[in-house]
Amino acid sequence: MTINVDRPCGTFDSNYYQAMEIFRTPLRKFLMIAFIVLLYAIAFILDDYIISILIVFCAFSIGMTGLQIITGYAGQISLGHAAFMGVGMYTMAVFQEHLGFNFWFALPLAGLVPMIIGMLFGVPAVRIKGLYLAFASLAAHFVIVYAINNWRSVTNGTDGMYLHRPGVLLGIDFMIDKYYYILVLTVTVIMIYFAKNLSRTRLGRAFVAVRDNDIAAEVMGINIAHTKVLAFGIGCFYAGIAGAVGGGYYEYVNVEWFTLTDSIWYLGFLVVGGLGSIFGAIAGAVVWKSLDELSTLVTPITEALLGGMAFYASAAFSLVIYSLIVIVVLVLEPRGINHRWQIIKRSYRLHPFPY
Amino acid sequence: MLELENVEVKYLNTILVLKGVNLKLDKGSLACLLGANGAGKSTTLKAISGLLRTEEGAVTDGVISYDGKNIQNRWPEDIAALGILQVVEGRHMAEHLTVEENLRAGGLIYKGPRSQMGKDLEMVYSYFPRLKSLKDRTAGYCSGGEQQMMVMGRSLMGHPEVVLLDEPSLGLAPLLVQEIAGIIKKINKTEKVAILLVEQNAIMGLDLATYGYVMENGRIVLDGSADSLRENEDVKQFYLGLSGIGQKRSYKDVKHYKRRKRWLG
Amino acid sequence: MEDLLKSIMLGLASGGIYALVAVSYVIIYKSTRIFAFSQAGMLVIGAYTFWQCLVVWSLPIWISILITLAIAAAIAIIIERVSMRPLIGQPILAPIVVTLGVMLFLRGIALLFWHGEVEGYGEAFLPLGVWHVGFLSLPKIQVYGFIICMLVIALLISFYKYTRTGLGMRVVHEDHLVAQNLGINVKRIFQYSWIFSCAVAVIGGMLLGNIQGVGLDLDANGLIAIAAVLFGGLESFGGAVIAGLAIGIIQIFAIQYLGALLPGEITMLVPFVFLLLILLIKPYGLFGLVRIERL
Amino acid sequence: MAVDTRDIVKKREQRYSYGLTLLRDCIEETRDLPNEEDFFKKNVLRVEDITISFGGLNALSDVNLELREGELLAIIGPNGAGKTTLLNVISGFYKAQKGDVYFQDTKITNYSSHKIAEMGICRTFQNIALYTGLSVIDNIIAGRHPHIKYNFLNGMLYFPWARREEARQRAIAEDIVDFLEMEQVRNTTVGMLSYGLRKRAELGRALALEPRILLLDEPMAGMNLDEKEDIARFIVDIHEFLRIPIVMIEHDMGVVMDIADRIAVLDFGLKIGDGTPEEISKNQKVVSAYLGKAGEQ
Repeated sequence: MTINVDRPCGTFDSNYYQAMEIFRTPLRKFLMIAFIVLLYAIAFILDDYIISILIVFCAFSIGMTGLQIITGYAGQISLGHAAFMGVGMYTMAVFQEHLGFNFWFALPLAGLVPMIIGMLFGVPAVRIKGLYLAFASLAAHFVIVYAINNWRSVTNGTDGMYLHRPGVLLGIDFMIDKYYYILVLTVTVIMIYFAKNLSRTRLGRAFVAVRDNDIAAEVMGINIAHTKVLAFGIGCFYAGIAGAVGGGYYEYVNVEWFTLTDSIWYLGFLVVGGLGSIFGAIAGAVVWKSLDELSTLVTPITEALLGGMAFYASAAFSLVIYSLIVIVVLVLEPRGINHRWQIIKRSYRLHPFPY
Repeated sequence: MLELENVEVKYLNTILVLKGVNLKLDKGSLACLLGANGAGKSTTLKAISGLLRTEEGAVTDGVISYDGKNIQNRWPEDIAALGILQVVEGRHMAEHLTVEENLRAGGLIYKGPRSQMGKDLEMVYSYFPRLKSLKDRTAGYCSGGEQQMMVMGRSLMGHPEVVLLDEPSLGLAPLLVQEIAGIIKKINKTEKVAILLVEQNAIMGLDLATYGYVMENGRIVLDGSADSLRENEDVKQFYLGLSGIGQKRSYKDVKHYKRRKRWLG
Repeated sequence: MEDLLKSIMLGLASGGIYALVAVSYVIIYKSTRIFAFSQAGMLVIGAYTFWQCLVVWSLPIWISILITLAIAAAIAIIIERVSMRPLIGQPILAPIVVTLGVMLFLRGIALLFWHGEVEGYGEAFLPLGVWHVGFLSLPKIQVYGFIICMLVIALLISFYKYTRTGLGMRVVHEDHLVAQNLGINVKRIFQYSWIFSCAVAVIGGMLLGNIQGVGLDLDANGLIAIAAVLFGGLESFGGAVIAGLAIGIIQIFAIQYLGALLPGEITMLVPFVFLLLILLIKPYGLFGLVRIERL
Repeated sequence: MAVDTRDIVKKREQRYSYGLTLLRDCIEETRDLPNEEDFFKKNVLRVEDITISFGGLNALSDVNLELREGELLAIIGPNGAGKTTLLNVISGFYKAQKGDVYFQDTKITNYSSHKIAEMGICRTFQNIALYTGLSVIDNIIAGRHPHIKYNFLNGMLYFPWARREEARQRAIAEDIVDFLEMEQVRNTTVGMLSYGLRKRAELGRALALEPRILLLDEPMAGMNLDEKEDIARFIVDIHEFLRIPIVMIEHDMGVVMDIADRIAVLDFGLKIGDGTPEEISKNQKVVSAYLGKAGEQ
């Protein structure tokens, strides 16, 4: 008989609402709340350097969740995700610069504009499938970067643009990094909660249906064209928000910030994190940005060690180490960190009997 | 020749599927493995042919031996090279290749002279005359029966000593089931190939086989010669569809209560 | 007319190399269903290794070529053994991302050894100079390059069509399970594919190094070749060749005729937008295998 | 018409299986179940002169078929005769080159397949086509997709009404799970289920769509006797309790003869027979093309 090992033992649902809960036991609910509170609390403990890293983690977690919706849930491979993050940054900047919007009004627009562009580039997904779609979506990246580079009157070309954080609100000055971190964290928590809701409701199931068996989904009453385009739209909405809050931290945006490599690594670290779960998306983002941080940390060390030829060597070393870690992680756990995490949980639940 | 002793299989190291299976297949014999869905029949075959490895499963206990050599947990191609070929359930094939190319691909494993390929093709076509007329069709567009013939013919191309046949009658029309059954019998007789047949169609399975095993919940619960199994009351009731007095029930008035009996194992 | 012919010749020349690189992707895809980004890195490695042998160590040309091919084969075997073999049968995106990692790794290696400086073969490899045919002036390098590309591709196509290993590779492409089931040694097929592919890629790298100069930026050609692969269809050598040539020509045309309309850098933009449009009409490229959809 | 009119009310009282009551209520909300007088009179599905060919090969040529309200029609025929193709044409996956499909007098030939499914023509598949990454219960709720009445924003924000709707849908789905006796595995990912259970889950998903016509493509292939009896019972129950007309492709003649009201026979894309089980079993053409020895039993 099949024992269900995907939930903690001893939990039984006595009504349908319980079956739909995100957290099944009070303990887990408490742990999650405690974790979030901790995230808020550390803003007042840690220094600005760590906070800057945490902000990047948050922003990329949102963006990665967006890609998870497109690729992990709806199964449409997108190789232009960083570009949509860029669109979000630029939307924010353009609306602030040219139209005088403040942060709060520009933020939803920074989601909506990429959403619309994303839906446009999502339309080909109705016909194109698999790897073909992946590389066709590279076109999105090139078109967006080209447009930003060459539409100088609006985007300032390669010179980049300035963003502004929100002004003082309720006595909170967002120019101070830790308060801005709290803002970003709040946005992240909300966005991830929404994504979780999405994944357990109607559209989320339609996404998975399209991913697992698009022909059957069509015959079973799911409009796959709508669903695919919506997946791109929502995913790019997330990317745009991620770009807006991330760019807001630096108060500056440049087209160099979302190169093709970034777009490709978005997909890469999504796989490292694990496809098809929010946890995987966050894990992917955190691993990615930690590695980035690590490689900047390595630079001074190699410079000290190698002296003269240090410039090349350190760049090369960080590349080599970076790529080696990715290779090793994926070779050891091809289904991503999330999969390993599930196995650990499963064997914990079954302890002391392994099956 | 092929022998399974106390074989235990786990998937992902957490899910126990086979709980000690014992099974024996003699040279040139035809044995049949019956059992409900999910009892572990296909897993048994995959454990023998090594295909478990690709599904994150492994033989964790017991011995699978072939001609005295232990073969558990080897790579499938090594096992195929020993002459054990599995015809997987669901007619997996190279969809975009033609029927003849598929057959030829089956012959790649045979290490003998190259001219043998042509003779083997003729041999397969003599068993399955219908394939000859289809040889340039794209395999993916053939009907289920034709595909079944093709995958069976393909396994013959490799000069196997043991063929593990997984559900050859799945989804086939009655007339075709008879045809396939006849061919299985003929191949077993003339090519001296030992066949381990997994079948839901117990009537056909026991008709063909000389020895039968019944599997439930990852264990062999009953075995014996095909004749003795056919006489067994439980087998009659649960697999052959004959109630106590030997009369067939109508599906229309079939039980509206749960009637399944389980062997305790 | 004269301009048109000239740009077509130019396009063909660069297109020939795209075709060659595209073929190196196709080889791996055809047997493993993995899209190997790492081949873009192999271009760079190939170009640099050859430069090292030929120019720095002043070895004879044939020995240099052999050494480069040998190193390519060695790298191929290492990649396959270490990173690809454990991933047989795993979800398809994981190995693809691993090849991405390998691409960056190779780039890092090239940076480490050669510091990313742009070098050239000078006279040492293919002859410089120009042939004059009528009003056309054909750079010898590009003509030789084109011929070498076509030769290599023709060899490969006949290998797949007429040999037993070729048939095995095609079966492996269709379904790993089936292949293993038939006793085809999937691992060995993977290894062969990687060796072939890397060899083709380094040949592409040498030719590119001769034409564009040896540098880290050669992998951009690898990216454009991706557009060619998909345009031609992921499984088709013929398609890759035609598409590679077409992309070369389209690129030249776009630069010449659309340059006024679209200012700025469009060498990457054009192939991919073109690819997107083509795929909308033919979702599986020109000759790609159409997925058999049955219910 | 040689179909015997059954006493449906009596049958319903004799039901022994649980479940489906909620689904029945759902169906009754949108339409009246046919009452006994006009039970077998109305045509629900009409297939007219369907011709379709693949690469020069005629898969179906001029096939006509009618399905009446409350009927259980079995389609039999050798492999490659075009049975599945016919279902594919009805559910809009293939477009016929000639001929039309009518559903309750609406021409649905050129409708897209999701539209057809929304109208209530639901099916199961020969080679199981479940959403492998979802659990059984989620597969069934995913089947209810067209009947869930909130848009994705409500879902994302998880408003109370979306939550209530979600619970209602889950109740219906659980009802179907009960009916199919899959309580044990309801939270198991379908990819890990055995073949028979997956077939059942697929039946459940089709039911969840509140079908007006149920198309079953070899529901009992690859099952042993015990499981066949289960599925046969489910089909009979669905047929009688929900009064859904069913088209069923099946090779097991024992089942077909017992539970079908009418049998249509296809061979090489042509309809070579149509009639009650008794008529078919005596039809010499059918026996030689399809039944062989099995027909003699």
